[in-house]
Amino acid sequence: MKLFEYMGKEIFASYGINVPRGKMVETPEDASTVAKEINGTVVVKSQILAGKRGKGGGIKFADTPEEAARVAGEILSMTVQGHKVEKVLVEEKIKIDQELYLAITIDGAAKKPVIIASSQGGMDIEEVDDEFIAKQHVDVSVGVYPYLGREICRRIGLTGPVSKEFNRLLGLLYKIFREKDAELVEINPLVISGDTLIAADSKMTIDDDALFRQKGMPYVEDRTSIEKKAHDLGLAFVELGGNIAVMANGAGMSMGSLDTLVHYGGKPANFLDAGGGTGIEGTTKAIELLLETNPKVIFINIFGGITRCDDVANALVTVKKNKEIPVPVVIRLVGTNEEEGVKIIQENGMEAYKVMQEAAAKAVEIANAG
Amino acid sequence: MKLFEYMGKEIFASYGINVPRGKMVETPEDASTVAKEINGTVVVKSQILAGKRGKGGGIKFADTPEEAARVAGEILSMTVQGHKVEKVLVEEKIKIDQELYLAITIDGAAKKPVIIASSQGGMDIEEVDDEFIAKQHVDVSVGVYPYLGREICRRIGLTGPVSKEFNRLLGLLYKIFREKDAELVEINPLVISGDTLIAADSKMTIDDDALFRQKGMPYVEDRTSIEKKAHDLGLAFVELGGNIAVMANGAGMSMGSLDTLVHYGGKPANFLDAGGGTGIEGTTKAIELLLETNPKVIFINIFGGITRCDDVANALVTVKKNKEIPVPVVIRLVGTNEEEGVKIIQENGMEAYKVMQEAAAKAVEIANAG
Amino acid sequence: MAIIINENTNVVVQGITGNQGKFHTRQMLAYGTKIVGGTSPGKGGQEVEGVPVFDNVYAAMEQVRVDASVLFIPAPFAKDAAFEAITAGIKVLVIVTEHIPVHDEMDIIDLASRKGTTVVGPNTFGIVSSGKCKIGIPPNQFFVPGSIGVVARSGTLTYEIVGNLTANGFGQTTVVGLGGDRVVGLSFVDVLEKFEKDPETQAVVLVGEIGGNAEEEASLFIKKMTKPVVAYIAGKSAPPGKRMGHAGAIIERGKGTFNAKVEALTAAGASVATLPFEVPELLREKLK
Amino acid sequence: MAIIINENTNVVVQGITGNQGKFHTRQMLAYGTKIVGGTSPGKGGQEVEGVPVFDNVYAAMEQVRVDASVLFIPAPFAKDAAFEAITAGIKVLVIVTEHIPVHDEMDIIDLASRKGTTVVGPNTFGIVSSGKCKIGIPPNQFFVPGSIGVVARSGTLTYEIVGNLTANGFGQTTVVGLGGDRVVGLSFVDVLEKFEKDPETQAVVLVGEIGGNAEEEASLFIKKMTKPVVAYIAGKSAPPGKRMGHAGAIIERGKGTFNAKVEALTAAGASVATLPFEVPELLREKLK
Repeated sequence: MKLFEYMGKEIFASYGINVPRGKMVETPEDASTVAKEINGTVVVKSQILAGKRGKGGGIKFADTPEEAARVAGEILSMTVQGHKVEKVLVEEKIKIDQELYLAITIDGAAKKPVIIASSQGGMDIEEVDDEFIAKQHVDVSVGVYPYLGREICRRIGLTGPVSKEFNRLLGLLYKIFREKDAELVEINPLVISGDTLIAADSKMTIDDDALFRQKGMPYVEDRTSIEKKAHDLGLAFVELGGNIAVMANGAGMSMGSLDTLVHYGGKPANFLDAGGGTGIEGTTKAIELLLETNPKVIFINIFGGITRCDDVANALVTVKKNKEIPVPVVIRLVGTNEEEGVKIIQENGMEAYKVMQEAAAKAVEIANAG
Repeated sequence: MKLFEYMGKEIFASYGINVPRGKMVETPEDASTVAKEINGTVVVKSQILAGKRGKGGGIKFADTPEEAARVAGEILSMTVQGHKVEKVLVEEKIKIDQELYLAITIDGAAKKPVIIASSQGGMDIEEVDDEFIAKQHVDVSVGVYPYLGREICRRIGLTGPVSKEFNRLLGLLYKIFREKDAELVEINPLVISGDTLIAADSKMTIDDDALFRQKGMPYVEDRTSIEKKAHDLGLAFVELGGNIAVMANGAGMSMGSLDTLVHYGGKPANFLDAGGGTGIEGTTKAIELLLETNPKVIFINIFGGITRCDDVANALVTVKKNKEIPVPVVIRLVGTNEEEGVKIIQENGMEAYKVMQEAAAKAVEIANAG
Repeated sequence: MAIIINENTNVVVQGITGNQGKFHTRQMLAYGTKIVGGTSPGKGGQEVEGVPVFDNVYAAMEQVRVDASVLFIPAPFAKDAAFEAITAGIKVLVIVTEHIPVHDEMDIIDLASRKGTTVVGPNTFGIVSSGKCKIGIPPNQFFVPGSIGVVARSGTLTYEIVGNLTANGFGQTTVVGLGGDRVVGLSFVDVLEKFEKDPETQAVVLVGEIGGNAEEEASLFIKKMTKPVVAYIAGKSAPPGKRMGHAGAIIERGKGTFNAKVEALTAAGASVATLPFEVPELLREKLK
Repeated sequence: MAIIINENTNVVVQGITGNQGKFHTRQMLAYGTKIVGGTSPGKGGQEVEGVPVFDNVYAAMEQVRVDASVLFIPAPFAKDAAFEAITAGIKVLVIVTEHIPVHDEMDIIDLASRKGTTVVGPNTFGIVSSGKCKIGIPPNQFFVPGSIGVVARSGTLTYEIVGNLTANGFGQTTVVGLGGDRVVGLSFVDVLEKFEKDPETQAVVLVGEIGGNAEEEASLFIKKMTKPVVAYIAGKSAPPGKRMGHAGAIIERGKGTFNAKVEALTAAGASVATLPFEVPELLREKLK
């Protein structure tokens, strides 16, 4: 789950990391009020869950409260990087001596957190040459101590009082990373302003799987309504715009299903990973969800492991009993409790395929025929 | 540094460990007030830095506020286990279904914390057979997780809701142990009272070497005034009551000096480890301290390593210059900067021994002659 | 021979009294797995499917030799259960549970690496030494002995491919599910190294996915292997996954796409199937 | 041969720009120790006693092979410095600093054991491979080559005993100071094992103290040793130390007293001196 910039900054500030004075507002009037309080030039930043807002016109400066209201009004009516702007952050403009980059994320290959730092922060960090970027893995059972911060400072050429401040900030950022179950905490730019360091931006992603224990963490919705419904059911769902509704179990299997449908000339309406062991009720709701995409055909591709074929079959029968399914269902069913599942399907007047490519070809045929 | 029972219980309570309702008081009147608030039978416990208070008469029950005042008065005039009582803890009397024992301390041999638990807590825990005691080492880089608590419960035969509560409490106690730089946290007895666990006593020792970072930790004085003075100078000092004042550098050397003096028939006045690298000023103060024990002779035994012989010699000369030293000084001086040190001693009209046993024998001779 | 587990592996099921635990204990026993015990706190002394239940792994190991453990424990409690197994001295730990917080996964793998425990998963179907021992959740009937080693990131897709292999006469030595999460105990390279050394394994099938750079790293090792490798990468037509800010870009530097993976694998000498069911045919060609 | 360090050990001094660091760097150089660098944050590029100063251990190891490090760092910062040395890959770490918080000591030793670093100390005088390499703070003149291995808990008392040995013609192979704190990196047994294997060491002198049970544990190993051992235990007439509640009693169970230690050592075949200066005489008898 991504956090808005202002949320990340609130977390930073609560841990003792310097952020610019400012406040999130949702109206031009409030923007003016905040600008008055700040009493100086402010920056008005669109709050969306995407980067490169500056290039999209989503960040503007204002010298007076009136101007702040005006640019806030402009930005609040914009769509930046495909995201409709509903909130802006109004902040003091800070003096920038140098822009650093600092992030902590997870390196899957190393199976560890990795700190990434550069003396050349700012918008073009992705283009910065490797030699100006220090990467330092962290042992979770050791953590981040000052020696590690000193080593990073040495490698990015940071010295003097600012390096001490950097070290303090790094320790706090790692604390946030661990305590908030973050997958990413990123400050770009981390601004050197005199002897202090100020987090001029924040990017944080919280592990969805850890939200159950992140009490007090604001919930940020970044899904379409149907994706949200799927998520609430514990299903991974992405809309794709085609006409073949797809349900499979397992992310790999779901991707394999899409690949096969596309190979035969089909257009998948969605990606839906029903996961493992969802049970009858969950599977029922997954099928109901598929119907909401108004497909021409439903393609169900199950290779049962932790998922049992009889559960899937019973779910399909349940949906059929509760309401008419208006489109054909092509179902492929093998694996755990396959015999029982196929029997249930057949008893209810449907056919169950055994071979994936045959089922996929059939689904494409129906979709493209209609 | 040992903490009084009531201090340990305040820490316990602040971490969410149940303790009996109650309050520390210093007068019979306040004892009566607390007993009124508790509104039931109370226990009045002497607050001293020693165990076995019950056997010494330092713990008494009272059914009314008047009785609480009376027994508090009695206890406040007592000396228990050699400690003058100045504070008492007045607490509700709790229902005791069973007494457990739980402690976390440091096992020097294993170089790790060790959890010690028993289903047979109470006064005679030291006599309990090993089979009723569970010892479990903790990796500091792993910490205490519920699985460890479950394993301890299994080994001491604790089941049901109380075992869940025990597990919760163990996690908190380990947190206290680490966060407070404790050398020992001990709850004996840990009382099962219905489905809850109550810490009916507390024993905590904080690492003296970590007090610099234990902001907010109350300071508890457990030294004689001369020992306190020594401690403030960074010296390890214990009064022993004899007539040969002893100063050596290093704990082992200090013990070896005592052993040698005793071997020759001497009576050491004190144990004083001047430590390593104390420098001129510290050494000067150490010598001044020795004079306060009114010895018949001062025996200084230095084998210089991090301590430099010239520093010790200069310190002795400084003391001599500032005030007359009223007793003979026998000094033995070898090791780092030995030549310079010996020269300084000789220039100031004293003699420096090279061999420890000769110096020790001389000191004993002077002490026993006088 | 087989890798990681074999016919003598004694297995404990953590969480044996839950629904999934019970069901898959029955399935594993039916496959021939030597399940010597299960654990469930407070239920020591009971039996599930004829298997004795212990209060914890420590208690089980007091009674019987245990080589491996499989976790059927809900995600919030999985780290604790894994720590129990690792500190008790389990040498192979299979974690089926999905949705374990990634910080917990890092903690588990850190501790395991220190204690010398091999972690299969989390979010894995498990590991099957075909005909000898199955630890995990895949359906029994598709896993038959043979000479193909299979290593995969995803679950059901692997059943699909293994099913196709078996239908085409290719039995397996060992089938290893690395797990679908970003942080898992084993890498492709870890398993490929073992297959390369295993005398019974003649060829290897690698089932990958878009995202991350595990397949690119595997390619570097495949280049040095003497045994043929056939790969399938799922996700050619999948929507792009979420990106981890600039940090993700800095780490990946262009890796992770379908094309990057296929190119790396092809350059390393592996055959890459376009669709899952093409794997047996490519394998036949490679083994000619 | 020598144990732990030898004439080829390259040493870095952490905290070389402080007073103690400077003084003992000079002393160690005078003894012949190969000091290849020192560290002091922000002072990289300077020189102390002709030794190059680096910003940290990582920077030093980029320039030169480093085998061992010695810490002259104030107690509050010692853990951080030790972690730096250990994670940088130092294999022998000598921690002279006293008054390090005991929880920090446990953390240091835990990390060191995971990374394969030998920790001498904390609160130690160090280690001397006589005539070859001195890492730490003992005075140079008493440590001369010979065939006696010395292992001790306390510092100056050891100089006393080593001085007596040297004066009596007994040079030393290696003199190891375990450190005076309750939690230290090496135990008597760790060092006795090395002396037992070291072909140049003919006999061992063990210098112990009352408290703890390190000497009792050492006795169990001494029983199995082929080489003679002479011991001295300080504290026969010392005041009783502080006791750690019931927990201390439960751990010690009667061990730790002067008598318990002398009995254990004697029963194991060691000669125990009553006073420090008796050690050479007992050694002479043992070696007859």
